[in-house]
Formats: sequence, C-alpha cells, structure tokens
Amino acid sequence: MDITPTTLLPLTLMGYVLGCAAGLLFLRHEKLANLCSFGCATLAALCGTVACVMSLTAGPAAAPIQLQLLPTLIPYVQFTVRLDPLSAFFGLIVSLLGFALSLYSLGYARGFYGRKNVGVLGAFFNLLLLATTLVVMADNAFFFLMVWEIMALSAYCLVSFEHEKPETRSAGVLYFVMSHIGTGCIMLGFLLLFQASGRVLGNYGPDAYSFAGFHALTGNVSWLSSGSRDAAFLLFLIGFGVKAGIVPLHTWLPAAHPVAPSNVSAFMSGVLIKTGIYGMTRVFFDFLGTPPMWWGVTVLSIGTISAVLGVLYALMQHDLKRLLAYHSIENIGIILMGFGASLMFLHMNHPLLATLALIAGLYHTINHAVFKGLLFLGAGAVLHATHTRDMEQMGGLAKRMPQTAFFFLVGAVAISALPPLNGFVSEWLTYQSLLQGFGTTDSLLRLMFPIGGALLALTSALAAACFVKAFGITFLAQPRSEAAAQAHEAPLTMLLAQAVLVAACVFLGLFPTVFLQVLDPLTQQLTGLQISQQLTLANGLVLSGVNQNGGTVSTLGITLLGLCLLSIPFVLWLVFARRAKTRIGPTWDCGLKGLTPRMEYTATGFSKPIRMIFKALFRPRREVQREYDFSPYFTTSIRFEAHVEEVFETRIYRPLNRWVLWASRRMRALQAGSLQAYLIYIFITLLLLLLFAL
Amino acid sequence: MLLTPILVIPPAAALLCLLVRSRRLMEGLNMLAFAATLALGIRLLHEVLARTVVTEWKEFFYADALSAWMVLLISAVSLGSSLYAGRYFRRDLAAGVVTAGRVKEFFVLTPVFATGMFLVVLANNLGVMWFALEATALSSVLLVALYNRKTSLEAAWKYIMLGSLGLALALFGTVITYAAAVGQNGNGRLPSFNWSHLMTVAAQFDPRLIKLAFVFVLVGYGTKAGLAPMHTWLPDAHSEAPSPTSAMLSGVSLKVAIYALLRFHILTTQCLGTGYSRTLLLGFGLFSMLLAAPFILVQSNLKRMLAYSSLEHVGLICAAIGLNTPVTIFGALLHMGYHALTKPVLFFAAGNIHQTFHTLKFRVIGPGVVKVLPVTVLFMGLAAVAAMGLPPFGLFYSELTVLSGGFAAGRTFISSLILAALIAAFCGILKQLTRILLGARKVERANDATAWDGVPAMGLLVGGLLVFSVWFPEPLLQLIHQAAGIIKGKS
Amino acid sequence: MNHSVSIEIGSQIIMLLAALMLVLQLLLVVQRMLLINIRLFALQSLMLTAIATVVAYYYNATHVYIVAVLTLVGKVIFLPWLLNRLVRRINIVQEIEPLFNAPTSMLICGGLTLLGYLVARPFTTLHKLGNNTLAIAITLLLTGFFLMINRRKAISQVLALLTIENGVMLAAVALTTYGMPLVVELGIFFDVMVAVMVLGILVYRIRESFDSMDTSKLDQLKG
Amino acid sequence: MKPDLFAILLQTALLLALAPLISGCIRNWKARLQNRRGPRVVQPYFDLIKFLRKDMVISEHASWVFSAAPYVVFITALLVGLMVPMVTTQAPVSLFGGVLAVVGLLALGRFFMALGGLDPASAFGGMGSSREMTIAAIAEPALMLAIFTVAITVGSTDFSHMVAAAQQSGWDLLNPAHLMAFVALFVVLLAETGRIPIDNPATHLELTMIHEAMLLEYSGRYLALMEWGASIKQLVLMAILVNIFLPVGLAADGSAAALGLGLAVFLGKILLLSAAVVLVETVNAKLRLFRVPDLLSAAFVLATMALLSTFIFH
Repeated sequence: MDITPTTLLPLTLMGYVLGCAAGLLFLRHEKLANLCSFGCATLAALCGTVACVMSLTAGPAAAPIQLQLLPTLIPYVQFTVRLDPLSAFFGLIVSLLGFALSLYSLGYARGFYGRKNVGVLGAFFNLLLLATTLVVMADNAFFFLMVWEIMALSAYCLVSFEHEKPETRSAGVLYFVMSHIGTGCIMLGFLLLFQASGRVLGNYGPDAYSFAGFHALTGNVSWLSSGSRDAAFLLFLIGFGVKAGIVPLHTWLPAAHPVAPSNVSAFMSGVLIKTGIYGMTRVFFDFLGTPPMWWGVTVLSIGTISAVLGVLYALMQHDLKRLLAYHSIENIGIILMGFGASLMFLHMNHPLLATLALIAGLYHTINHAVFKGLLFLGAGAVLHATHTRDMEQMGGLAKRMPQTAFFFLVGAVAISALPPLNGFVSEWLTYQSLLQGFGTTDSLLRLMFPIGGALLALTSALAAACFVKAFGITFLAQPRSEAAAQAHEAPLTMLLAQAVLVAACVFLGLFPTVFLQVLDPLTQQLTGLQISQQLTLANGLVLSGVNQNGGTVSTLGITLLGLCLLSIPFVLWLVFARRAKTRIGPTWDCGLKGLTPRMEYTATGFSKPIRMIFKALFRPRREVQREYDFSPYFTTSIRFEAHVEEVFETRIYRPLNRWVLWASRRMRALQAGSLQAYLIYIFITLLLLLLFAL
Repeated sequence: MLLTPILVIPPAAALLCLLVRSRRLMEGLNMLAFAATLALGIRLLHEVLARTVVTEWKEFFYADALSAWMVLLISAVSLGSSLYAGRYFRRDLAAGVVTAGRVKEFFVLTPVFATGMFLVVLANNLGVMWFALEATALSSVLLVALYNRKTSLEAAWKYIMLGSLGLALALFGTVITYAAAVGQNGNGRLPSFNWSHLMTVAAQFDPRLIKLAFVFVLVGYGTKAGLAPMHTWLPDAHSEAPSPTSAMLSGVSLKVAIYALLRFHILTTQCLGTGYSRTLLLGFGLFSMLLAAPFILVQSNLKRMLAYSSLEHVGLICAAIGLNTPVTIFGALLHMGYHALTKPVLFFAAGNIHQTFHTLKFRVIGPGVVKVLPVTVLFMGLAAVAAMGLPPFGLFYSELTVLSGGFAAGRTFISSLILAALIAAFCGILKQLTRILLGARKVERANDATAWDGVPAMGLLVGGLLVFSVWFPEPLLQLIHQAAGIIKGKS
Repeated sequence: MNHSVSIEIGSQIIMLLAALMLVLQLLLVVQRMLLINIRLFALQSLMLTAIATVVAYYYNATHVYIVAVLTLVGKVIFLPWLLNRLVRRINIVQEIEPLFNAPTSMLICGGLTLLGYLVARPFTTLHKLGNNTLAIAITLLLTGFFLMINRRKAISQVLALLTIENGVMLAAVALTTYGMPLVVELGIFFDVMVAVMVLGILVYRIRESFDSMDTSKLDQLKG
Repeated sequence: MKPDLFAILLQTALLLALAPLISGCIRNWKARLQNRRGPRVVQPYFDLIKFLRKDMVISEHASWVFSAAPYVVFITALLVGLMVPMVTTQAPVSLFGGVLAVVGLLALGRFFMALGGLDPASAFGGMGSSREMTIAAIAEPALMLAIFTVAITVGSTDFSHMVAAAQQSGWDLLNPAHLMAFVALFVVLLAETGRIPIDNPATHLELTMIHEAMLLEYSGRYLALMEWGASIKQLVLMAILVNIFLPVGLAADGSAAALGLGLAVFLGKILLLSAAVVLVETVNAKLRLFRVPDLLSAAFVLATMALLSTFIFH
C-alpha cells in the first residue's frame, strides 16, 4: 500500500485506539502496558506527523481529504473528518508533540512502577491524543463538540492521575468546571451558527452543522445577523479563550498544568491550549467573514494583557512547572496579538498585512508548542531526578544531568525570543506586522500597534529574565538540597524525545523560509493569499517583511557569521594566551570559610527587584520570623516567607464561588423538611394554575 | 396475546414469591419474570413496528410505539434492579439491617410495583391508567419504608401523603376530562373512556373543561413525576428507599408518571391545539431544571444528590417535550432511555458505598472510595460521566439534540437556559463525586468478597448504555420516531 | 310524570345534598375533636351516597347504584370504623393547635369557595343533571387540601385526604351525567381502601418509632 | 545589497580597535573633570592584553555555561556591530537583521552574561544578574518604542534604510518627535552601558555594582572578552544614536576618500556623545536601584510622546 495521507490518517487513529486498548488490557502488567500503549502512541503519532506534512506540502491544488469514521448515529451527528490545510497544520502540531511525548513517556512512566497504574495512564494518554487529533480534524460541529468534550474529560482524568494529593483533585475540578463552562459557550456559538445556516439551507439536518457548510456560507452576507455574529464571536472568544488560557480566564491553567504528570503537562501546555487557538482560527478566519474593527481590537488587547501579566506572574513562581504554565499564558497572548492585528487588517482590507500577522500568530503557535513541550520535558526530567518541583531545592544540575541542562537551555533561549532560535523568528514577524500596521489607518487606534510592540518587547525581556532565573537557579551553581546533589541523568528515551524537539526548535529557527512554504496553503484557505515568496530573499537565506525595505533578518546568516567570528577569540588565544594556564579554584567567599548553598541567590531573591517594581500588581506580603536565644543580634534561625497575590483569583473567582455557594445554601431552605410547607407549595401552584386556566 | 402475558407474569411471580420460602428462589423468580417481560417487550417492539397499534381485550389494553418504548425501559430497569437486589439484601441480612420478612416483602412488592407501571403504559382507559399509577405509588411506599428507620418512615409518609394527594387531583382532572368527553350528549349509553376513542372525538370537547382538567392532571401527575415545585417528596423517598427501589423509582417510575401526563398532553393538544399544555410543560420543566442545580451544588448526601439529578433530567425531558418540535421530542424520548440505563447504576454504586461505609454523607464517607471499592467506583465513574452529559455516552447526544431542536425552532433563550442549568448540575456532580471517589485512603483490608457486588447489574446497564451510545439499532430508532410522532400529534 | 320537571327537582335535591357536603366540610375545618371529625366525614360520605342514589334513580343506571352501595359500605361504615379503632388504639382525642386558628381558616375557606365558583362559572350553563356540582366539587377539593395543610396529626391529614376523595367522587358521580365506567369506579374504590390500609400501617409504624402522631415532628430530611 | 566580505572585515576591525579607545576616553575625561589625572586614554588596550596573557582561575562550582558566556557576549557584540552603519550608510550585514535583531542579540549576550554571573554560586553574581535582567527588562520597551518612532516614519526596521531615509531632506533632529526619541534613547544608552546614574562602572562595592558583579568571578582571557564585548556594545549603541539622529558625513560609496571622511566624522560624533556621557556621569549621582525604573519609565513616556507627535505631524 502506498504512503498517502488518506492511508496514514486511519492508521494514526487506529494506533491511538490500539494504544488505549493495550493500556486497559495490561492493567496488571505495568511494563507491558507501558511498552504497548506508549509504543502504539509513538508509532501512530509518527504516522500522523507524516500524513500532515504530506498533505501540507501537497500544494494548494490538492483537495482536502475526507473520511467517514462511523455511520451516522442519530440526526445531526456525522462522524466526518476533513484534513484541510488548517487541520493539517494543527494536526502536525498535535502529532509532532504526540510523537515526542510518547517517546518520552516510555521512559518517564517507569517512575510510576509500583506506585500508580501505568496502564490507566497509557490508556488515557492515547485517548487524549486521539481526541485532540479528531478535534483539529472534525468537520461537523456536533462531532467537534463531542471530541472536544472527550478531550477535556481525558485531560481531567490525566490531571487527577495522582489524585492522592488534595491540590491535584481541586485543580482537576477547577480545570474541568471552567473547561465545561467554556464548552457551554462554544456550544451556544455553534448552535447560533447552526441556527443561521439551517435557516439559509432550509433544513436543519447534519449539513447545517458541517464546517464546510459554515465556510461556504461566509460568502452569503445575509446568513448571520450582525447581532448574532457578534454574540457568536464573544461566545467563541470566551469558550476557546478558557481552553487557551487567556487572561482573565486563565486561573485553571497554572493550577492544573503543574500537578499533572510531566508528559501530560507538556501535552497540555504544548498542544491542548492550542486547540483553543485552532478553534479561534477556524471560527474567526474561516466562518465569521470580514470582522468589524472591535473584534481585532479586543483580541489584540487581550493578547497584550495576557502576554504581560502571564510573564509577570511567571517571574514570581519558584515551582518550575507552575512557572512554565504561566509562560504558556504569555505565549498564548503573543499568538493572539498576531491574530488581533490580523483581524484589524482584515477589517481595514489589507489582506497582505493580515496574512503576515496571521502567519506570525500561527508560526508562534507551532514554535510555542515545540519549545514549551521541550521545557516541560526538561522539567519532567528534573522532577524525575530530584522528586521536587521547587526550584529552591535544586541547583547544580548542569553538572549532574548535562544533556538535559543543554536541552533546557536551548528551550529557554527559544522561549525568550533570542536569536537565532524559533521564538525570535515568530516574534520578529509579529513586530513586523505591528510596525507595518501603523501606516494602515489614520485613526488613533493605530497607536495600539507600536505600544503593543513595546509591550511585546517588555514581555520578551521579562521572559529572558525569568528564564535566566529558571535555568540559573535550577541547573547552575551548587545543589541546594540532598536530592539535587544525588540527581542523575534521565533515561535514553526521555533524552531522545527532548533531542527531537531541540531539532525542531533549531529547524524552525534557522530555516523559517523553508517552513513558511508549508503555511502557504493555509493562508490561501484563510485569507486567500500566499506570501511565502514575498517573505523570502536571497534564495531562502533571508527572511523579509512584506516589503523588503521594511526590514530583513537571517537567523541562519547570523549563526554562520557568528561561527566565523569565533575565529577572533581563537586567534587571540593563539597570539597571547597559549601559555596561560587554567586553575580550578574556590569562588571568592569574602574570606569566610567556604561558600554554602545557603549563601547562593535564591529564586525568590532573584525576582525581588521585579516584585518591588510591580508592587501595585503583586501586592507582595512578607513574613519574617526570627528566633534568638538571648539577644536579637545572635539569631538562631530566620524564617522568611514572601507571597504575591494572584489578583484574578482573589478578587474575582473566589468571591464569585463563595457567592454561588452561599446562594445555593439559602435555596436549600426551601426543602426544610416540613410536610405542611410542601403541601403549601403544591396548593399555591394549583391556585395559580387555576387562575391561569380561567 | 402479547400484552396480557406482560401484565400477568410479574404478579404471578409476586404470588409465587409469597408462597416460596427460599430467598434465592425469590430472587430467581424476580429475575426470570423481568427477563421474560423484557423479551416480550422486544417482541412487542416488532409487533408495533409491524402494525402501529397492538390492542387486546376489546381495546382495553392498547400499545402504540410510546407504550412499547416504556415497556422496554420498565423491564430493563426492573431486571437490572432485581439482578442487583440479591447480593444487596444478602449483605443487609448479614449486617442485620433488615429481617427476612422484610426481604420477602421486597421481592413480593417489586413485581407488583412493576405490574402497576406496565398497566399504566398498557391501559387504554384513562381511569384504569390512574388507578394503576396509584397502585405503583402504594406498593413503592411500602418499599420506601422497608428499612423502618425513622427517616425512611418519614420519607414514606411524605411520599404517600403528597403522592396520594397528587393522585387525587389527577383523578379529579381525569373525571373532568371524562365529563368533557360525555359533554352535551346526555343520551342513554355510557361513552367509552378509552384514550384511543377520546383522541378521535377530542376535537368536539369543551375546551374550557379540558383546560381545567389539564391543570389538575398536571399538578397531580406532576407530583408523581417529581416536577418542581411538587417534587419535594422525591429526594426523601429516593434517598431512603433500598437502592434497588431507588433505582426503579428514579429510573422508570418518574418517567411512567410523565407518560401518563403525556397522554393527557396529547389529548389536550388535540383539543386545544399546541400552545396551552406545551407551555405549561416547558415552564415546569425549566423550573425543575433550574431548581435542581443549586441543590446538587451544595448537597451533602450522595443519594439525595442523585435524586436531584433525576429531577434535573425529568425537567429536561418535560422542557424538551414542551419545546414541541419533532427533534426535541425525539431527543426527550432518547433521553428517557439513556437516563433509565444510567441512573440505576449510580444508585447501585451508591448502595454499595452505603453498605461499605454505613453512611451516605459525603463528609463522613471522606475521600478515596476508589481505594476501597475500585470496581464500584469504575462503574459509578462511567455512569456519572454519562449522567453529566459527557460523550461518548448517549445523554450527550440527547441533550445536544434537544438543544439543536430548540435552536432550530428559534427558542434561543429557552435553550440557553436549559444549557446553563445542565452546566450548573455538571459542576455540582463533578465537585461532589471527585470529593469522595478520588483521593488517598488507608485500606484496612482489601475485601474481595464485596468487591464485585452488583457488577452483573451495573455491567448489564452500563454495557447497554455503551452499546446504544455507539450503535443504535434501526427498529428502536423507528420506534422512537413513531413515538415522537404520536406525542407531536397531528397538529 | 313530566320528565323535565322531575329533572329539575332531581338537580335541586342534588344541589342541596352537595351544599350539605360543603357545610360538613366547613364544620370539619373548624372542629378539632378527632372522633367528631370522623363522624362528620361519615356523614359527608352519606350525603355522597344519597347523591349517587338520586343520580342512579333518575337515569336508572344500575352501576351507579353499585357505586352508591360501595360508598355506603366503604366510606360510611368501614373507614370510619377503622379510623375510630385507630384513634382509640393510639388514644388521642383531639388535634393540637393547627396552623391557622378557626376564624382565619373560615375566611380562607370562604375565599376558596369563591375561587371554586369562579373557576366553575363557565360550566354552570351545561344543560344536564347536577351541572352545578362542579363548583362544589372544586370547593370540596380545595378546602380538603387546606384542611390537610392546616392539620398536624397524621389521622386528621388522612381524613382530609378522604374528604378530597369525596369531592372527586361527587364530581365523578354527579358531573359526568351518570358516573364513570364501572371498572374505573371499582378501581378507584379499592385503591382508596388500600390507600387507607397503607396509611394505617404507616401510622402504626410511625407511632411506634416516634411515639407521637404529630407529623410536624417528621422533619429530619432536609436540603 | 549582498554582504560583502571586505566591508565586514573593515567594520570588524574598526569595532575591535575603536571600542577600547572610547571607554578609555570616557574614563580619562571623567577623571579630568574630577581634577584627577586619570589613566591614559589607551589604558584599556593594555588592560586587555594583560588580561589575555594572564592565567585563569575558574570557580569549582562553575559549569560549561560559565565558559561559554564570554564567547557569546563577545560574538553577539561584534554581530550587532556589523548590523549598524558606522562610517558607511550601508551596514555590512544589514541584510541579516535590523533593529529587532540588534535588540535580540544584545539580549542574548546579556542572557549568557547573567547565567555566567549565577554559575559560580556566589551571592554577588546572583545579585548582579538579577539587577541586570531587571533593568534590561524595563529598559527594553523604552528602547523599542524610541526606535519604533523612527522606524515608523521610515517604515523600516533596517538601520541602513533608516540612515538613508534620515539623509533625505525634510529630516531634522529638531523635529520634536525625534528630539524626544533621542533623549529617550540616550537614557536607554546609559542604562544599557551601565553608566551613572543607573550603574557605576568604577565601583566594586557590592551594594552598588551591577555589571561588575557578574564579572566578579571572571579572570584572564574570559575577562578580556567580557570587557571587550562590553565596550564594543557601548560603541555600537552610541553609533546607533548618532547615526540615526545625526546622519551627516556617512560614506555613500566605498571610495577611500568617502570612507576617510566618514571615519573622521564618525569619530567626531562619537567623541561628542562620549563627552555628553561623561558630563552626565559627573554631574549626577547614582540612583538607588528602585529609583531606576522611574528614570526609565520617564524614557518610556518620552518615547510614547514622540510617537504621539509623529501621529500629529504624520
């Protein structure tokens, strides 16, 4: 049989199903379960990756692949899968990460032997992969909602995998509740579209639910009244926003991502939140037609706010995985900045710029998937080795687990948007689109672009600070705890998985012009333009803005040139320093007898200046307890605690929750237990109805 | 001869149970009886599909698609709970919670209870339907009071008082309907009180009388169906009854009352045209849903929470029928079926938990039930996921179908309210169940004897649920479509 | 004799009897001695029997005679006897303080009667025997309902339930020209009997485990 | 506009040669203003050679990151230098990146310098890194915004294009937008190069040092690379400032005469700017760390106003 997407796609899905089954089958033999379920997942994801790449590179001429998975069950449900460029792109993200993570899990799951049931983990992991794959490929809103919910469900099960810890349970509940409310909004949104399309089609069959149908209708101006269009926009923004973790709907994210097993948190941060982005792309660019100005403005502002707040909160964390989770919020914000700008350009009828901004967003989507996955895998390896997520307990790991340290450093450089890696490229594109945007309008709104750019700069600078802290405190200097001192390098499969993602980072970073061609069919579908040629100069060496005077960059060139320039230090060494010797000595300790780890700078200390500068936001509290025997000058022990307040949680969510529970408790008074009262209810009902019937 | 056996077999079983002494034999008899009715039900399904209506004894017994659907549900749930009852009472006897006499009482009354329900759905004569319903009420009251605890007596008392009050009102409504049927023509002979006959002449009824009648019927049967605000007996009875009974109460008897209500709804619609009865149904349905949610959110007792969730589902069914489009009604019937397969499992699991921890209070049970009863928790989890309306289980389809129908009919706001109520209930159930099922707990001793309690029953129902969620047999689909057509009426 | 005239007389008799039922109902509402309540109920049932007989006579419909007999045996003789026994067994003589005091109750009942007539007004024009009994039936129903709310002792709540039943039967007999089909009548009758049995059983059990008949003590199940 | 090798070599040489001189001048003039004789102008060269010859002591706690940092710092500084036009309008590798790449590469250098500061497990290094990253974080938006004001009017993020556009008529420094942008950038320059009032290059008092604190554990040729890189960075930033806002005398073509003139003018401009820096350093005292944000946010506000005014004069 020949290798085409049409043949690979079913293989992929089957693979996941098999993996799921295998996990459940071998509940009792953990080694077998681990091998089979994650093995299946790895292979399936590989197939998926190939399939998506093939269908993306097939060129715009190729017709999207359609599959009917199951016979239609009841009216409306049509289990059809459609692999158009957009689906293929997100399918690529899912499968690529899926591949790396499954590979990783083969090693990581060993950590659970004897403690937890690996079979269950494998089964749900496969289910999650399956559902996510179907989410980005579903061609029918009903089917989409179904797999969307299954995805949320399996994610919930995986988050509460280590449910013995109370915080895990509450995080799981918080996640599922918010996600379900989001789903409710999405459902309403799709029902609105369904209503409209059914009205136009004249029948409310499954076709009224098909994505292709929605897309086809966008040409028809009258299909959605502007009112319901805006309503749908808001509903989708909220619904998908919850999944994507935009501020202020993000509170579940830093709670849920850290407590999950690391391979799962990597998937959630890398892929799951991208399904929210997928939904927005699909709906905003594919279904709802030309947007009004305020959509773009809203999305851009939300993006900016999410980016800045996300990174600021990330800086305050000393739980490694929680820190990474907050960075997901930041990056989602950056993606949405691109989308927002794109929507604004679409409104102002600048398809070229709209395409550029959209590309920036999408490029950052895949970039974030890759490097955030990488970072979480690194964090997982660290957790695996030290059994703690608290950075204050780490340190000195660069010596003990060098490969992991290197991989994590690559991820850190990438996510801090430093050249020459991929984070820089996508943010460069974002800057370009914002910059070009200034000229597109004379309204005051255009100020949003440069200010957005400035805030983006702030964001990436803070991100750099945050990852200096994350990497420096975790991997450098002396170990701060026994566990860290005893740490060991992660097993091979875990390293391989990270290597795969590092390779992806480097490729996306150094060869953007190659990758941009992959996006062509996508932009063709969404904005009707293909601009990869326009963005390519010097036969692929250089990436340029839409007009080449607008600015150019070449990460590859920079890298090569940098390598050449390395000759200078070498020459200097030859000339001057050949005879110079190198000694290993102690760090200068101000004449004390030796440095102890307790003298090192801590994570909390590192971020203190920023905490002070942004006092107004963080409202930091500190508690210092000093104990001394006879005189305060001879303190025996000091306990220092610093807390920052998470405004949205303390000011919005907790009060809301409290109020709801209070109201419900008051309601319970109705069921007070007195028969008389119950009789009176019925009596009054009867009397009212009698009057109604008159 | 198809309907008669359905109505004869269970009481026969009851009589035999009265005579025999061995408990196992009683269990066997119960199971046998309900297995038989289930088989007959399936045959009935085909009969009905073949010749839309099956009647016996000069139309005294009358079965159309709607009745056939109900028969299937009743027998399925009864079979499930009789499967479960065996192990359940063996444990209770071992624990000395009940006496052998009470157990006998259970095995005698359950078939009677079921017979009542069968009669409700198979009787053509509205009066007969009424007293059949009363019979179910009376038999189930004694079942609720089975444990003879203070609380269970209280529950039974409230149930009987409110129930028979409601039924009295319903009877009044029935009488008025009959009066309307008799109407002007004071000629010598007594007109038939058969539903099928009334449908043919409904057009000439005095509309004002029918209006009046429907009010009383709604309040009356609504009480039995647990529509808010007449639902107040429901959580008490469902939480205090032995779990097999709770399963039957929640699984079918509510829906049987709805069925009775529907017959009148159809009649009324026939007479007054759409708009009157369906508005009332919609209103009460919505009110029930919205009322149930907060109670679930802050509930402190497992079975009470399940009861409130039943209230939620009943509300959804009524509201869907109230929306009165073919799609929503189809969804409602589908929902009836799926809910009938789901809720009993939850009650069975709750029963196991109750017997293991000797309480239903969340606080007392505490976290980590999964460590003690892994199998039970597995089934409960599946059923709970289904009851929360998540895919891949059928309730997701039925709920989304209802919503779609609502939107298709342009009832945007109402449908949104329904969705909101569903979400609220979801949050409640999720919160509460996570609280007890998951978590760490020191297992004093792994008790394998009780580990597999009730697995056959739960397996049967969950299996059915799963099967019907991914594959829906064509005849059943036709049947539901037919039933929906009947409810929709000609208009 | 002139049939129409006799119809007139018949309907007047029925109205009279029905009115008497209502009066007895009101007496029940104010009366607090249980035994007297039971007697009042028996009397009310007797009225019902009489109405049934009149209807049966005018339409010489045999099955209504049967109904009359059943009512006489069941509601006038058997049930009162049963309840009497119950009351003596668990020797309680009178209802404790009801929710509403007598004057208020009377006022409410007056209101309910008004409502009954209001609801039934459209149908008083039907030209047939006992057409106006609908109003009284509804009133009996509502006042019975109110009685049920108003009383706290289990027994008197049962009694209230039975008076509601009477109201329904009144409608069944008088309003529907000549009663319901026999099978229905029988079904209803036996159901009522069984219901009372069951209630009796429950009352015993409650009595022995709560050692009180005050249902307002049954409020353990909340929320 | 292909990057030609000759230009690259020339500019690299220029950067390497000129950078120490500038720091030397600044140090010397500062001393003069404070009535000290101060070190010779060429002292930095001697220092560098000395450092290069010396043995190295590397902390026992340090990992390979510590050794990688100096190279990264040095190389990034050079790369940045090659992207900015100095004596010619056309920067050698302006094709490889403009403003954004420059900012990015500087950040990369800083990133590794900070890691290098953390690596030897000394509290000073950590403190230095923490402060450096903080200040950079709040300096960067101001820098971006200021450069944006120019980039927007030119419609390009490419320095060569900016300079080219700046040379066109109708461009003047006195345009309020550019004046404000200039001031903003100047403040950022002080911050980025670790000058008073933000940081004090001369101090080794742990409470005040930022940049120095990170270099504390470095010695020998690593220190040389670090110092050299720092001074190159400083030169480049100055070059940006002067060439964008005062683009006179830049060589349009590769002819020797033009280049010579360009070089002379460039030197003049740079020295002028250095003088300004010296002046600022002498008349100001170092700010408390938590006062620095005020200064930089002032710069940010200035840049915003610059934007607004371009909006008005657009």
